[in-house]
Parts: sequence; structure tokens; C-alpha cells
Amino acid sequence: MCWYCEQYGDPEIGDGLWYLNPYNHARNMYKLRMPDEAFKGAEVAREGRQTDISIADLIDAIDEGDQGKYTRVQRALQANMGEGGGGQVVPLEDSDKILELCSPLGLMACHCRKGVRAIEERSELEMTCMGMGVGMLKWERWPENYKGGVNFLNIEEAKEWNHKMDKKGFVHILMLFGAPFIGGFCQCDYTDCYAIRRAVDFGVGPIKSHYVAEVDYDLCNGCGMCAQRCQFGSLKIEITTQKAYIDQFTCFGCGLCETGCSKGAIKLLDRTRIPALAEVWR
Amino acid sequence: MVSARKFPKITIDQERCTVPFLCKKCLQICPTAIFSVHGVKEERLKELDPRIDGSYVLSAQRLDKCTVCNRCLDVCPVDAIKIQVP
Amino acid sequence: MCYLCEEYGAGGLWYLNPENYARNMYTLRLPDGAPKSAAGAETSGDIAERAKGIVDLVVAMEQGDRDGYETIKGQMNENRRQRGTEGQVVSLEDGDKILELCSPVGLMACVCRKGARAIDERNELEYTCMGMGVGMLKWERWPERYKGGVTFVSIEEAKEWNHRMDKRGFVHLLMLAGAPYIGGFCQCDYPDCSAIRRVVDFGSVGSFGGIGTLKGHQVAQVDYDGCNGCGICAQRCQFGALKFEVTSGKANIDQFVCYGCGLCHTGCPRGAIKLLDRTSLPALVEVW
Amino acid sequence: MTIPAGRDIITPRRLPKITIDREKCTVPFLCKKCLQICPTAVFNVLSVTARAERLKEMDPRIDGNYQLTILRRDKCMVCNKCLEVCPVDAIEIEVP
Repeated sequence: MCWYCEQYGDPEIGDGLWYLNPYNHARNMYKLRMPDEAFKGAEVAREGRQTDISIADLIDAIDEGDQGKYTRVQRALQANMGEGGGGQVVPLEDSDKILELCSPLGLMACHCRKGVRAIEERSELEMTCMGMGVGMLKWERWPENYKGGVNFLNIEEAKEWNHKMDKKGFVHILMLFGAPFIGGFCQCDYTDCYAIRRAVDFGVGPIKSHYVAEVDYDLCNGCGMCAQRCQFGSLKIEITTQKAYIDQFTCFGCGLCETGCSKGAIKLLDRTRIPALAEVWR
Repeated sequence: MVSARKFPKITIDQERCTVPFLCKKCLQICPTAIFSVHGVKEERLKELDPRIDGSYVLSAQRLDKCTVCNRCLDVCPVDAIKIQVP
Repeated sequence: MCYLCEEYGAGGLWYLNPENYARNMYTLRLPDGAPKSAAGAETSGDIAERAKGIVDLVVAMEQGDRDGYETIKGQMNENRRQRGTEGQVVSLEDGDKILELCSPVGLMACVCRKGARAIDERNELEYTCMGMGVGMLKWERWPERYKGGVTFVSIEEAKEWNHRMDKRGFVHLLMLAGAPYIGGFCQCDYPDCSAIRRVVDFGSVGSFGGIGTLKGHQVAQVDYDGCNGCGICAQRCQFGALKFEVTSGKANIDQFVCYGCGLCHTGCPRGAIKLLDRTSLPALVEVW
Repeated sequence: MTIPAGRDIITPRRLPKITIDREKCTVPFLCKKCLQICPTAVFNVLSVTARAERLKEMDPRIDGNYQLTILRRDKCMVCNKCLEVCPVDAIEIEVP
């Protein structure tokens, strides 16, 4: 089971998925966003926690050729992320359900794209991020963080936006601001999103979704649309057989290949029901 | 880290699986291509006949990529494959 | 510089050095004292021994034995180097130039696809591999290795075949059979080609140091002005190095992961992907 | 127990050193040339929190409101495109 479900899932509700547990979207969650002792909970995640490290240390370790340091930093970063600053990839269908549970929802400028490519998103047409939960109501206090303001949406509008982003090819990620408080519903792609890039390059950052993609060889015609949409480099076209090939061990279960397939040849399977993948979250 | 896990154990009953290069069902259905087929004894001036028992042997090499989807079990006409989940 | 160029390049690219295609190369193909198989086993006939290296690696992974894993990997690379049985990715253009230098060239069944997917290529329309050099003339002695025989082709036919394979999306790869003797000109894809699979699956952070195959002498680079984000290139990358950067609507190539096969370059209808010389980028000079 | 995967094992390699002359590069969020030309997104631009004021957005045109930083020098292949586009010659890349 994923760490978040263990901590915050309710087996009775939403198949035990933590993000479909309405309690986690309750208003009082916001106050807990900086985890206090009670909420730090799981000893597993706290083990090896170290606050003064960053991705820069990983890069230094490569430069220094120090495998030991690299591994230490990598593990510590993974532990830190688990505790509060982490997140999880979700497929389109599940994210629609989350949008029904959470309020308020507001479009905003993406923090990552601003930092990585200096992209300024000034209007709702440009905005590629969604802030979630009551914290959003205080946005006006921090205009620098919410450059261009916040555009609050109703559930239907939010879903429509979500589908539009999916069509464009963005990966949906739940960003935690102190688990289980979901602060952001991100739309990510490789290089421009900090989270995906950390996860792909170093195995640090948001964990994989509860699903993995699988190709139905009978339906797949090798058109290659799916290969364009994979941001994790885990989908290739196997030319010999003219079918899509998915490495399920590196698949993040974002479902972009599924939603992009015109033949309906890709399905999402429940990760926890596949023995070899049940514990593959990074 | 990928995760802490034991790989599945795949055993192939060579008594039953006698003509893998002729049958080739598991080799072509496997989504992660973990199987491999080899001629048992390549001889000078001789081509091996896939129809002759034991001229080829099937092996499962890339256990790390097996997701236990069990498709090979479904297609195997002689039930020669066993997957043991650790 | 890639070590093959250092040893066999005579100041240029080793595979464009005509000396390496001389007939006498064939007799050099197994250096004295080199391990008999890539896994270092005494006999290469035994199936278990043949697959030993990869199987040992998988066991080390399962046991979480990082040192063991690295040792096995290092040994496998060392054995391959000693035996001179490494390979190198080449672009379509360089492949064409090689075809002009080497003789004879013959189409044949692919050994990897035979092993990985039990694909039985029986005639020249199906063949996805090319054998090179005088060794090919002795093919009839080994009918099992050359199932379906060998179709010898002229330079023009070989080039045409090479271009057809490129169009389909195969990576071109030179397979050494005792460096610098080139035994095969492979057309590869993941996961059916064992050479590609060894480098993609067993590399390190940023996809360095897989097993047995060197990256090509070029790397691909996107011209942001020319790219219209059609995504065809992303379908063709077998190395997971090219992703479609949705934000900018352009292709994004991780040049550290890129093998320089040039499939994105030949697939781009707008000519927006160029192949650069690897040595022109200082950080990539030693990334093979 | 853990399984070594590609992204867990490093191949030692000396990385380029990139320095930014902050005296020269004063308005990176306005200029943004290097940020957008870099094929591997090595750069990062941050607002200087010490200058942040509650209830106020920061003006990209004001010197020193934003700072250019190096986020991923492991991905720099020294293509030198950033040097070419930088209007104030503030970037220096040192190849080890």
C-alpha cells in the first residue's frame, strides 16, 4: 500500500485511496499543513530526515564521484518528501473525483514554470496550475506567489480545465503541503516541472500513482500517439512487433497514454493487484 | 531505490516445453520480453529443426521485469511454466 | 575520444578508416587470451553460461547487492572490451558511408529477435540484420546461425535497405566481432535487441555506462525555431531520451541520455533536429 | 533491502562550473533569455525573499528583485547558447 493510504486512507471509502477520503479535504486540514508531532506519525518516513539538504547535494555527489554521499542524500530526500512536501501522480479519472471533493479550487500561475523558464501566466487562459483548499482564500496576501491572481472555478469548470490539460499532455500531480493537506493540483511535464524532473532523474519527489498502464496487443496498431505523451521515458514503440512497449516498473501510472490512445488499447491496472508492482512507488 | 522486493521465480518444465522455437507463444505474448530461446547445440553445417524435441530450450532471464501478469501461463499449451511469487 | 577511435581511428572515426575493413582483419577477430564468452565463462555453448552475466546481474539486483552488481557489470564490460565484442551506435549517414567501405555485405536473420521473440526471419524481405566482411562468405558452415541463408547485396541495395530500416524506426548499430573487425550492422529496437536492452536497462544516473555498446559520435539537438511540436520524433526514440515538452510545445532531448542514433533527426519532417558532433560539446566528450 | 536502479547509481564525472555575475545580471525575470534558450533547463529564477513585501507583487524591472541561479549543472553540456544570448555577458562556464 502507498504510504499516504496507510496513514490517511479509509478502507471503507473510495477503495481506501487517501485522496478520495473526504476527511482529508476538510477545512481544518489547512491548520495542520505544517505537521506537528502528532501528524509526523510514521516512523518510517521520519527516519533519516534531514532538512539542510537539497537536489544540489545530489549533483555535487555526482561531481565528486561519491556514490555513498549520493545514496545518503537520495534517501534523506525521499524521507523528507514522504513526510510533508511530497505528492502523488493521479490519472485523469481519479483527479476528476478529487475535484468533486475539494473546495475551493482556483487557477493560478505555475510556480515551477516561473522558476525554470521564467514563464509568466497572467490570465486564466494561460494558467497551468490549480490551488486547492481554504488556503487559497488568502491568496491576496501574497501577490508574488500568485502572480496574475487566482481565478476560482466551480467543479464543472475545474473538470473541463483538467480535461483540457490532459489533452495537451500534462501529467496530473497532487502536491502536498503537509500531508494529507493537498495544496496544489499540478499539471506537469518533464524539465519544466521540478517534481517530475526530480522523480525521473533521481527517484526523489512525488510517488507513482495507484495504477500502471498496460497495452492490449490485440488492439494496439502501433500508431505511436502514446509514445509522444509519456513524460517518463517508459513507453517506447517496439518496432519489431509494431506495438507499444511499456516498462511497468518505470511507469508512473499518469494515464496519459491511455487517454491519448485512439484505439482504446491501453488500460490502467490497479498497481496493488500486481504482485511485482505492489510496492513500487518510486 | 526501486523498492525492496524479491523477484518472482519462474521455472520451466523442460520435459513439457520441448519445442519452444516452434510454439513461441510465451515469447511473443510477454509484455516485457523476459523469455529467451536458444539452440541447444549449434553444429557446423547443420541447422536445428524447431520441430525436434529439445533442439531449442526456453529460459526466463529477466526476472526483474516480470510483473506476474500470467499471460504466459494462459497461452502455454503444455502448462510448462510456473511462476512463484515470493 | 571514444577508445575505438583512439586505437583504430588513425586520427579520425575508426569506422571510416578503410584499414579496418581489410580482409586480414577477420583472422584477428578473437585476441589471444581473451575470455571465451562475454560472461567470462569457459564454454560459450552452454545456455546457462551464455546468459550468465545478465542472470548474475538480476540476482545481484534482487539481493540489493550494489557492490556485486557493479562488479559484475564492470567485469562484463571488461570481458567485452578484451574480446573486442562491443558495439557502437551510428547515424544513418555514417551507416551509408560504412556500407561503401565494407565488402561483402549480406542480409541475414537477426539473432536477437530470434532469441527474444522467437522470430524466424526466412527471406530477404524479413531480414533485419546485416552481416559484414569476409566472415560472411563462410556462412554455409553455420546454417543454424544463418537460418534462411544470407542474401548478399550490392552497396546501393544495402543503402536502400538501411534507409528502409531507418524509416521503420530501427537504431543502426555496429557490432564488433573482435575489434576493429565489424561483424554486424544491426537494426535494433528496445526490448528485442539485446544490445540496446543492455545499455538502457543497466545504465546509471542520466543513463551512462550501460553494458557493451558505446554511444554514437553524434548527439541530437532541437532547433526551437524549426520545431512545431508534432511529436513524431518522440515516437522514434528508443532510449527514452526525447520527451515532448508540453509547456513549450517543443521536443526536449536529454543529450546525456541520447545515443546519437539520429532517428529523431531523420524522422523530423521539418528538419528541426540536427546531429551535432559529440566532441563539440565539452560535457559530452567523455560520455560514451 | 533495496534494488539498485539506473537512477540510484552514479558514474563519476566532473561537471561544468557555471557562475553568474549578479552585478551584471540584474533583471533575469524580465530578460529570461538564458532560461528559455537552455535545451536542458539548467537555470532557475527566484524572487529574492528578503525583498518580498506582504501584499505586494515584485516588479521584474527593478534591479535585484529576482536572482538567476543554477539548478541543474549536471545537465549542462556546454552548448554555450546561454552565453550567446546573454545581453550583459553575465554567465561564465568553466569546463573542468
